[in-house]
Amino acid sequence: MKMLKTILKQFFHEPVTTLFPEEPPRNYAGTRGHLVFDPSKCTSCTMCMKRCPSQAIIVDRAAKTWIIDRFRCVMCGNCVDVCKFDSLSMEREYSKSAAAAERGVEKFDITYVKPEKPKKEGGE
Amino acid sequence: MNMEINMINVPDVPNIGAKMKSGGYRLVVITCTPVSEGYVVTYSFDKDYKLQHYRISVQDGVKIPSIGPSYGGAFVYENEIHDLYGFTFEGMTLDFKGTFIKTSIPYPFKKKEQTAPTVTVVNKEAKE
Amino acid sequence: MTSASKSPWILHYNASSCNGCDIEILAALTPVYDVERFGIINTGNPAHTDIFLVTGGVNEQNKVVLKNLYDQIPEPKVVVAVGICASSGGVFRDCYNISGGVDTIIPVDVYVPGCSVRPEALIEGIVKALGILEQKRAAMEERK
Amino acid sequence: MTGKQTIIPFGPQHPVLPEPIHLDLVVEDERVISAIPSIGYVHRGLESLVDRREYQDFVYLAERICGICSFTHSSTFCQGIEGMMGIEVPPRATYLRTMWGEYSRIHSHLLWLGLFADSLGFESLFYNAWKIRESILNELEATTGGRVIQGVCKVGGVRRDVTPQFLSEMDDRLDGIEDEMKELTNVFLNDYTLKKRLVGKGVLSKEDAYILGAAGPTARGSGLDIDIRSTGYLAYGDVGFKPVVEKDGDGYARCAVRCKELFQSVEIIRRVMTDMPSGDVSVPVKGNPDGEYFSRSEQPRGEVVHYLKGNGTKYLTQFRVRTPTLTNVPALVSIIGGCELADVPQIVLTIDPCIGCMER
Repeated sequence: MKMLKTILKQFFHEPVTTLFPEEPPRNYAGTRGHLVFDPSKCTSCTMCMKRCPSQAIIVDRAAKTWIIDRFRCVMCGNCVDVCKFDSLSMEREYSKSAAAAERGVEKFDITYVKPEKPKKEGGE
Repeated sequence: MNMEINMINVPDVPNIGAKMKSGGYRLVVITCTPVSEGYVVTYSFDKDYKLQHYRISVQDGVKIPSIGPSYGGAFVYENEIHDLYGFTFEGMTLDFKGTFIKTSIPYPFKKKEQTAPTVTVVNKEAKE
Repeated sequence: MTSASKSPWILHYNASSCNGCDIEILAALTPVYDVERFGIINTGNPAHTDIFLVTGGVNEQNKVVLKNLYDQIPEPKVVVAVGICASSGGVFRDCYNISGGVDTIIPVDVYVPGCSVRPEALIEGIVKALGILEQKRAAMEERK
Repeated sequence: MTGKQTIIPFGPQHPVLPEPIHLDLVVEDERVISAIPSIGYVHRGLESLVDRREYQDFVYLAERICGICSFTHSSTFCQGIEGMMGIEVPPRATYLRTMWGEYSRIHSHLLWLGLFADSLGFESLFYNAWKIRESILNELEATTGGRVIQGVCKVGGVRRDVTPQFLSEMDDRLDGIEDEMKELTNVFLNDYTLKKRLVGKGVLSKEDAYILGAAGPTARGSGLDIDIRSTGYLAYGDVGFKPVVEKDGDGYARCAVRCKELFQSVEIIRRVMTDMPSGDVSVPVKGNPDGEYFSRSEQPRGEVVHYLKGNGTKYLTQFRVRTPTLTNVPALVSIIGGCELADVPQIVLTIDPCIGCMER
């Protein structure tokens, strides 16, 4: 009797397996997938660089660049918490894999322009 | 959380082990901590979820008697402290002779001359 | 397409990872992700292996084991570094016992980021590895 | 008996173990006389990083001690810092931590049940256990944002809140999960083959468990009533908690403890959800930790102790973790002696070794 139930369930139940490559990957609104950087808001205060547990972020204040190594980032979201300027956010999609030749760091040029009245930013 | 720590002398360690065992205590952990002068080794016992700590103060090269005769499970902590801090325990129930945890540098937690850096150093090679 | 890339066999080795990536590799084998529908089989024997999955940033005691396993895998072979520890050492990069990434010991073909790696990302990485496996096989045929 | 002894290496790469551990088995005919463990294949030296990362950021490293018990490690670490600094965590945060802690316990126990079934060659049961585990992981991901490494604890509380709507829907999903788990554990506890492989195998007596310092389900399977949750840390004091204890001390008893704890955890989650207080989920943290602290909590595998020592700077001076698997190793060595060679793999598994935890 129990077996019949199990067998019948198979016919009316959706398959458990996700058809991943055809279907989009599953995630939720709160999933920490990868880090997104908004170059127009970054004041290069370097807080994200200092507080990153795996030191995946490098902010160069002189060259005005913001660099992330996706192969070091642990997606903890600590940088998002410490960023006071809303320049960082977490997106749902995971970072893509890379072949040996494609592996590298992602580099952004900071386009933030200081407002008219210059004031001191955080950091040293 | 009981943080009261009883200081004892190094030769008393096996006696304390025997006393604790007869008192129905359970060995929770043995911790080694570097302090300003040498190291301290803390033995923590538990009875009815109350911790009882005994602490010995040791210098480099001191041989510490094992509490293995009372607590058979102590050998994992003692071997670990041997491999990470370089202390020798006498009379361990199972002596790995320094092969319990193999590390790339010998005794990695042994006190270094200078204090740890206080600023996070970012790897230079990634900067290019 | 050859039989090896239609049904690649994988070997998984934990080179001092925290377990997170290992259980995700296993999760990819179980019903919800089920990589066996692509013919991917987890084997325990390096001599049967086409794709070598390594997790964790290799430590002192593992270096030899990893090198041994790599040497035992027949050509053509593809090494996939699973997770950020295997890719670069990750959070443990500064630890005294970590050499910092699988590529410091053996050549790596595909890097899969993630901490811990998501099963979908892993599947995608394996698919990428299949393309490389196919290229390597073609290169081997030519050399003959 | 021929009296001739042979040493058989077991591991580090072994089909039943997802993680490397090595045992030298001294064998006489088919009987194992003794076993000498050697570990260190997963030793990373994470504790040495504590003086290079700020204590608030170290939470993310602490949870990467192990990918299975990640949540408990982060909450124990936070608990230690909070205890040292005298931070009062908001009640909602402690309830949420309890909830996630129990979710991770269910996920860990299901993982173990699956691996254990796999070690016996019972593949369909393995798949079934992991199928149920995926729904637990989905709950965890929906609430915390991470599947196995949740990254949701922080010093002073938790980083995310759950909506009341989500909690009410969770109740229905828990019913479904509980039904599936009932079917699953029924097989584990009553199946003839599994009983044959478990009953009377790897017996750890109560005295041995106590002297060898066993913890968690290994100790509770031997009749020792040790469960740190009884101390009532987090919200366990409010939900009313009684440890699951079995007397026999064999593999079956340890398996039964874990099966029963699955339902106990579901019960705790339900209680936590209904009693969830409202309010903030975190308090701002100012200042630096000074002093020392032993922080204890109950992991899926047993009692974990984090020893923390601060000196009033942003960097702790000493961090040491004693994980349950480390104290279960002497117990493992003792129960392997005298068993048959064919039983070694599943006896090793019955203590639920988590090597990543053990070696940090």
